[in-house]
Amino acid sequence: MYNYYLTIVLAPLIAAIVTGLFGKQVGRAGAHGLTILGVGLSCALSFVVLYQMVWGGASPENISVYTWAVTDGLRMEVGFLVDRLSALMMCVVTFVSLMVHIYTIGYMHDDPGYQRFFSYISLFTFSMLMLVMSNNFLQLFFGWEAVGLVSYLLIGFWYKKETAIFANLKAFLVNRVGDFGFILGIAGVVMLTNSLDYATVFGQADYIAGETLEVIPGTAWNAMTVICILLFIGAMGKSAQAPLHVWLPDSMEGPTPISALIHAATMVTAGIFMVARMSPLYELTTTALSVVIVIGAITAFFMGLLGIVQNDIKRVVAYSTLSQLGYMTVALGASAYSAAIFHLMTHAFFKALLFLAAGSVIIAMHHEQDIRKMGGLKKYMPITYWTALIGSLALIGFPGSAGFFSKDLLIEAVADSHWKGQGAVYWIAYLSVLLGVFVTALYSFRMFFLVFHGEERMDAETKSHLHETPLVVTGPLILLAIPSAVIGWITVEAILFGGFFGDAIVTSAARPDVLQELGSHWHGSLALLLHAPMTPVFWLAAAGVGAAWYLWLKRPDIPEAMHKKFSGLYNLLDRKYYFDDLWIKGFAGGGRSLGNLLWQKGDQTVIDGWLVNGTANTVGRLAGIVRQIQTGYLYTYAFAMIIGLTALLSWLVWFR
Amino acid sequence: MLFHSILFYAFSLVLLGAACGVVFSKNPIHSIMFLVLTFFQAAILWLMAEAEFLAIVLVLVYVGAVMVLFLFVVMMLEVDIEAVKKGMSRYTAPALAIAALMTFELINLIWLRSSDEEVGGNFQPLPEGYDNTKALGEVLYTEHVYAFEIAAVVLLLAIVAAITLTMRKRPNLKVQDISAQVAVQAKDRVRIVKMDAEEKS
Amino acid sequence: MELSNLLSILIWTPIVGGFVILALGDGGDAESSRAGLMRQASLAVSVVTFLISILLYTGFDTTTASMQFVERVPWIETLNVYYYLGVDGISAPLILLTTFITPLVVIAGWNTIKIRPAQYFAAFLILEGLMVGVFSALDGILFYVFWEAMLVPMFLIIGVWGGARRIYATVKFFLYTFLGSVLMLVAFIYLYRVTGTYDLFAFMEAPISMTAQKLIFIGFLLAFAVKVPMWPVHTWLPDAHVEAPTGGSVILAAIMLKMGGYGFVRLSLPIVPDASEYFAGLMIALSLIAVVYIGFVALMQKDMKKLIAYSSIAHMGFVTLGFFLNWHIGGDSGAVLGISGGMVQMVSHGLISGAMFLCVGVLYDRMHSRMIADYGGVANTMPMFAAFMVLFAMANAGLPGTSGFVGEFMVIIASFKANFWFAFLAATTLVLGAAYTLWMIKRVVYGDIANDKVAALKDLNSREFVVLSILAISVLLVGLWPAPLVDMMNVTIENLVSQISQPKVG
Amino acid sequence: MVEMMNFWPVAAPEITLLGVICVILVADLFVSAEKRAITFWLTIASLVVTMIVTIATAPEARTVVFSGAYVSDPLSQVLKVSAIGLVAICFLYARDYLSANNIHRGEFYVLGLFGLLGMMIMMSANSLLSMYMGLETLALSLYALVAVDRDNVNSAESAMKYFVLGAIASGALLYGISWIYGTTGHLQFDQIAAAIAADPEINSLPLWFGIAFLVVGIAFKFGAVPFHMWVPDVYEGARSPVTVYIASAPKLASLALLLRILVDGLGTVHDVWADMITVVAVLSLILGNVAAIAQTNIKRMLGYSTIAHVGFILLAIVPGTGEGYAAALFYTLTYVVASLGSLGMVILLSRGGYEAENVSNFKGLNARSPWFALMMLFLMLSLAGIPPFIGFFGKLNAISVVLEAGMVDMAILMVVASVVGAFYYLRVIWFMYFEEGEDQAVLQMGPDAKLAMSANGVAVLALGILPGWLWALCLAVLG
Amino acid sequence: MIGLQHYLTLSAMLFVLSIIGIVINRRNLILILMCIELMLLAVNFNFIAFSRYLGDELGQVFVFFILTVAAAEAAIGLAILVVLFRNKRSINVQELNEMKG
Repeated sequence: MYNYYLTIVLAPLIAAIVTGLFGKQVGRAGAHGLTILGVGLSCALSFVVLYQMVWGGASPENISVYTWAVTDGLRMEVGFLVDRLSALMMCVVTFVSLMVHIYTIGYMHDDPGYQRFFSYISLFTFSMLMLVMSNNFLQLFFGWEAVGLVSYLLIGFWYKKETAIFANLKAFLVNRVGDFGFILGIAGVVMLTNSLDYATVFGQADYIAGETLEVIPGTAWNAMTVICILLFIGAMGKSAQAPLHVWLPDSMEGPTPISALIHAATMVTAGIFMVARMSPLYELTTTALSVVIVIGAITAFFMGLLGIVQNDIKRVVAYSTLSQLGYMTVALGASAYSAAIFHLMTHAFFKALLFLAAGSVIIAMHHEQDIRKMGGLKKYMPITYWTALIGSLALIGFPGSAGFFSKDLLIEAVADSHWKGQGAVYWIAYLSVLLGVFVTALYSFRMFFLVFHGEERMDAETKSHLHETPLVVTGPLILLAIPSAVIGWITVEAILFGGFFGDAIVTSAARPDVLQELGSHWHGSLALLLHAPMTPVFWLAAAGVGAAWYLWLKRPDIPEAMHKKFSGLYNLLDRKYYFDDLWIKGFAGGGRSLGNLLWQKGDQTVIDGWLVNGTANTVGRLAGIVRQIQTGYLYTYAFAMIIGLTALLSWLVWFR
Repeated sequence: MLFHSILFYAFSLVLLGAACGVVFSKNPIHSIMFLVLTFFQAAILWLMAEAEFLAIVLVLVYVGAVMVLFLFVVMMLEVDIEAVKKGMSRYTAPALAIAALMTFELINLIWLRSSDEEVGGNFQPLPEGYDNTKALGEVLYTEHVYAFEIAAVVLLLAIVAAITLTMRKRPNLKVQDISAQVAVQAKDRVRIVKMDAEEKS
Repeated sequence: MELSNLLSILIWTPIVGGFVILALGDGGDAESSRAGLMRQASLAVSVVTFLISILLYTGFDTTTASMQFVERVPWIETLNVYYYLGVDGISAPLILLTTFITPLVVIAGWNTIKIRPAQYFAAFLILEGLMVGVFSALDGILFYVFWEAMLVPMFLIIGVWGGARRIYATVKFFLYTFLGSVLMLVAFIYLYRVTGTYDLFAFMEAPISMTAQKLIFIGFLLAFAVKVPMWPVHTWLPDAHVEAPTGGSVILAAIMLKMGGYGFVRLSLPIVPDASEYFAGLMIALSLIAVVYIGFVALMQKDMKKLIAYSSIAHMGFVTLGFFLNWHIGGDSGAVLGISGGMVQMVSHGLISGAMFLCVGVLYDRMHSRMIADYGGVANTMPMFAAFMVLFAMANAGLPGTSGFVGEFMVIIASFKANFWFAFLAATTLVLGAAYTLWMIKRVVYGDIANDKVAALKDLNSREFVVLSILAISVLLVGLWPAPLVDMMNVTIENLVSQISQPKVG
Repeated sequence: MVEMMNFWPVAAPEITLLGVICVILVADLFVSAEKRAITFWLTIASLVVTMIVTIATAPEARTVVFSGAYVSDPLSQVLKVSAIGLVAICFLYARDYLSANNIHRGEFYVLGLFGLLGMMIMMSANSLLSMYMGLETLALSLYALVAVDRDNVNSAESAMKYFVLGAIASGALLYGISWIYGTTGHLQFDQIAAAIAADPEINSLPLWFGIAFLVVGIAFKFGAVPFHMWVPDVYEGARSPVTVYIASAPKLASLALLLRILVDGLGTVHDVWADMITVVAVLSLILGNVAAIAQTNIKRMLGYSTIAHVGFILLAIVPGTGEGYAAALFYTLTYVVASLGSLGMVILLSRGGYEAENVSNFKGLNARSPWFALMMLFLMLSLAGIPPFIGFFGKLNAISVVLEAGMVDMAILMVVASVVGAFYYLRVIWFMYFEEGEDQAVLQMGPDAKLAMSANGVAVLALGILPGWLWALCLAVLG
Repeated sequence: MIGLQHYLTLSAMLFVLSIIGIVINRRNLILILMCIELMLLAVNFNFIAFSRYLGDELGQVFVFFILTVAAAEAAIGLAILVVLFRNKRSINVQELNEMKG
């Protein structure tokens, strides 16, 4: 299997390097041919690996590829840990990536940076695979940063656009804030275990659970809690949890395919994956889990609300992504790691689908992204319409869709979580995910209705060119629509209740296992489906859809009126709770002011001005004084000699 | 010995007064005259200390030669006496203070460890038949011959230096160059210049 | 080849070559064929030196901490001064870095130096020899001679071929560093008076009282802190960098700054370990100030070279941080990690900052401006250059997979072992480093074409491409597989740590 | 009379020199102005002869003749040989300049040789009397040399200042000698030392006063603060060849003056004069360096720099150890070589009627003559004490002996002062290399002078690379 | 009884007076030369006094040489003075400051 793993990782890398360095030579066809071949190979082999894992009886493998460096007894290696968790992630990543590659052929058809784009997304696939397949923290961090790099490059792909290069810088820096915590977390892990290897670290987890750390002198904190929170800060950056979410909506400045691939399906879920991977550590600290769940809940609900006021088609999807990531995080916090991963998977498919559908609309609309200028597209683009409908239904958790299973069970898990009766944290989490369902349905169908139904608000010019997009675009839509519709039904039982992840995910023995509890009520997919109308989730979603229909199709004047009436609230939402201002004006601006202060006052005035040049000037002034003494007059000179002589004599008389 | 003391104090006072005259008089000629007086007083005091040879040398060399040289220079240079009759330097007050301090220190030093019986009378009486000139002459050419030779060199040097600095050949001065006259040859006396015949153009 | 005098060959080949080129001269005409010949000769000398230095790598024994390639002959017998050379795992990588960077600098100055090219190249060659000398000298006076002599070619390089304020900058550079190093000389002489020799190993073995150790440490500190440079004696660096010609900036950043770090590990730590322990807190504080304070300062720079210069200071903060963690790490491991991290950071910073300055040089040669505001959208006209620039920027920001990450990672891990807040402050470089580097990239490389001058830019020529490629490959190589580098130093550093852990107060 | 005759060949150098001076003095009378080169080469030849005689007649051990007035020992040999060499090189530099400026007269060489004779007398002096006589021989020659250009106002002015201040200094010195004589009853150094050792009563205030006056005289000769004020004016006012002369060999004579009087004669009361010398040295170090910074005239600047270097020399004396005296000797020897060269460069750059006296005249020298710019670079770096030039080792040894004596504060002051001093040397370098000069003329100087200058420049590097023998020599002489 | 101390005191006063004469005089260079002669005279007093006190001739021999040298010195000093006067047409001390700083 070793060769399989290497091939899976290296095929996209080689394709990326060749397309990147020799873009001119391989040409456009060569570029997409090569990268699709590479990613396709990875995808195929990933499925083989998954098959082997699940049905072939292959056991998890922990392989070292090469030793990166050894010093001070700390081995730093590059290697693979392939178990069901990573195998599943590999399949999701490579499959979505493959779809996006194909889709890109159509989407980027006229772009001059065609080869570069393929090189980037192939490189991304490599990086993501390195991340999920890693068997140690070092490589995890490598993949973590590498996906960030590619994300940076891709958001700024159209580097002439000022907004794009602003967004990519912002994305990178906000991610770096997360990484700041992440690397400290890793350092903490090394401090406790002197190892970077997952197996070693997890093996020691129980022994080091009681270690303490004095962050504030005099107060001993549980080291594991500190480390887990630090690691989670990394996840917050990458998975765009509040308040480090600000980069994700802006990242929509990049081409749509990467919004689908990176900023919806794969990269942003790296944080979820990481926490799941670290479950042996997180399970040791309920404090950290509380933090996780609260952050996730806040993100899930409040970011969803923002989707309601957005008018940019991609931004609406982006906020829905934020909200869904919040869901997953809540699941992590509830120790329902499998549920989180399950939702991650289904979300990858339907969110990629939604983005690609949005991209399809954008192509048809000639790169118009404002939903207020759309409407009635249903008749022009049927395939896009139907696939988008499937995606939206999956998103709101329409019974039977992939999203239904994952989200419903996720909410169940939260409801059943051991937090029950434990006060505010539980209720915050539970109410957020419940109300989030309504919000999700509301903004999803608001967008859906505004785009595909209602009056046609686009200008005549655009209208005259409206038609369905070509097969390279619609093909991936269809291919993604299928799993969006059915994957939940097929896999829910296996993944959630079959002990699917084996040892990859650990839950604390000290507390009741949420999923086990959930599993005790499990009577099969059909039963769940039938049970759906009896849950608040269903009715909340339905209410959301209904409200969307009423407000934006039936009575569009009401939102207008509300907009005016509640302008304060609207502004709060429109300005995204002023988080952007906090970051840009507050931290970035503050940093710049501080930098200026330190530079102008500290370096230039105090150190250079007073100390360095001040000394030089003092010496210069002294020189001037000395020159004054050297008057040129003979009597001065003689007088100086006599003063010197008298001084010597006086010293002899009185001081010796 | 009271008389001796009185003489000493009297000549000393005149000496110091003359020295002050050198320093403070406004006319350089007067200064030189005061200096001559100073030297004479000094010679007398040296005689009183039984250093006869040096006393004579002082008068001969200084009064006879050096002071004349000074006078000569002052007169030769035709210095505008009025122009240089200005006040004292701006260092006068501090200089006097320093001078007072230095004098105090020196006198303090000189009289510091002198007990009463030691004061005065500490010049040993010279042996009978002592001849200051002879005694000096004896050591000057034997023991101190090296210094003596150097003194000769110094005087030679002074001659060379003085000539170098002050003797100058004036460009318009008409002097005979005897060596050139002697060394002249026939061909230098007559110069035959060939010229083309003049043509009318 | 006889390896016993390899170090001498490495020192004297470039120096003699440099003087020969200096003597032959270029006739004052940069376009003449004679000048061309001098260029080729310089390149040949530097490349040959590099090739010889490969023998140093191949012949290096990574299993021993003792000095290798030792040469020891009496030089000034009355002062007990020896011509004493040798390398261990600490100096060998830095020598290789020196010999590696110099040919690149020669190539980089190929056509851009219009005045007196022969003198320019000769200065670099002589400088190279002197720098190798510093890294291999094991005798105090020999060390000091190389150390100071190095200032002279650099002084001339900045002064003759520098920018508008070059004289202020170069005099500041000279006096600043000179002031630092003279006190080191006093410390050396004091040690000579204690031991009767200038042998560095004798210094290390001699018991010294705590008061004396503290004074010696301060003497060393000023010399090395100025060179590194540490806050607050760093202000010569931005000026020197800004005004220096590209090659000068590269050498300055890539190698001369390393002298300071090298001095700390070679001299301060083993000779006065107890004073080092005493001052470790101060050193760590200054290092962290450098990381954070300078990070903010770098953010606001309007001049690319100045920005990179400030970023150098911040990065060198990691070096000193790593070196002085030893006494704050309670456990049984971590000190080696910190020092290794510092060493790797030095090598890596040599490559990255060199590359960054070369990139700025490429732009400067075309536009004659270093101001960020004059640029914008360079990627449109110089895509190849933009790719390199972004790569090196990422390396500068410490992205894993590039060499910039390795040292920072090791040091952060080691500093977490010492104290959470050390690591916390050190890790701010992840944000600040990315912020100032990428903000510059955004303003220079990305965006729409800013003005006509940018529109007229030509992409890299093959000469520039080769230089940047070589550096890019090395940056990636060290980033992806630092083991050879780390292995080279491991034994030596372990030995050093055990050595400095024993008090030697006498 | 047996005792009288044993001075030959011990005093042969001085006697030979005096002989050739007389020969040249006479010969020059018969040499026309156009053929003045004959005098020049005769002078060089006589210096060579004197040098040979000095080396050839060097006695194996310390020998005292002339009733104890004259001593010949390794110290005097080293100093004399060096002084003769320095004077010869100085003359080589001077010739073209003198003829270009119409002051090429035989007297210049004669006075120079008289000065050398004075120096040699000082170097071999074993009593205060012969020391004083030598000192006056040197001083009178120097006064006359400074004024040698009779048509130059500055020369005359500086000569006058030099003369008056020098007379005050020698007056002070004499007054001091009189007190030494009065307290010990002797003028010979060994007898003075013996007298002080024999009677501890002598070591009291009267003797100390004498020493203080002697220190004033010595400090004046060195040009140490606050007795330094003649230095910049004389350096500036004298014509450049004279400046070169004053800045080189007489420093060795000053050192002899110091070592003979304070060490040979008063070594037993070292602690009395050490403190005085320390104060003077510290002031010199500070003031010399600081004042030099503000100068635009390079001769004046080098004058102030001399003051600073004197600080180093004096501080090396202070510990009162043999090694310290050796360090002072080493420093002086190495300093005068660099000083000779750097002032020689001023001559080299000057032409008839054009004085390259300002630092700015060095602008663009690298473009005019890369080789001599390099030589000047070497010389400046040597003066600044940058290794591997010899000036560094001078400083190294000086600091070393000071540290050995436990004077850490002095050592730090020395190095900090040298940093300040580095600034003005650097300024010369930057003018040569970094700035464009208005003057593009080719250097006018004879090949012999150019050769000497090259040798001088290379010497500071060569000595710096191999300083061991010189240090060994100094230690052997004084250690 | 007049003895060593008296002569030394006279000498000291003369010495200080001559030095002061040099410092406070801003009129005439010749005067300065004369003050120098005075100073040497003071020194000579010292030597003679000590010579008599100690009872050996050494001091008087020294005085002899001082007198010789002083004469030579006076000659050179006056020669320089003449040169200076020829160049400046003045021997005013206050005009003697072409070089300073």
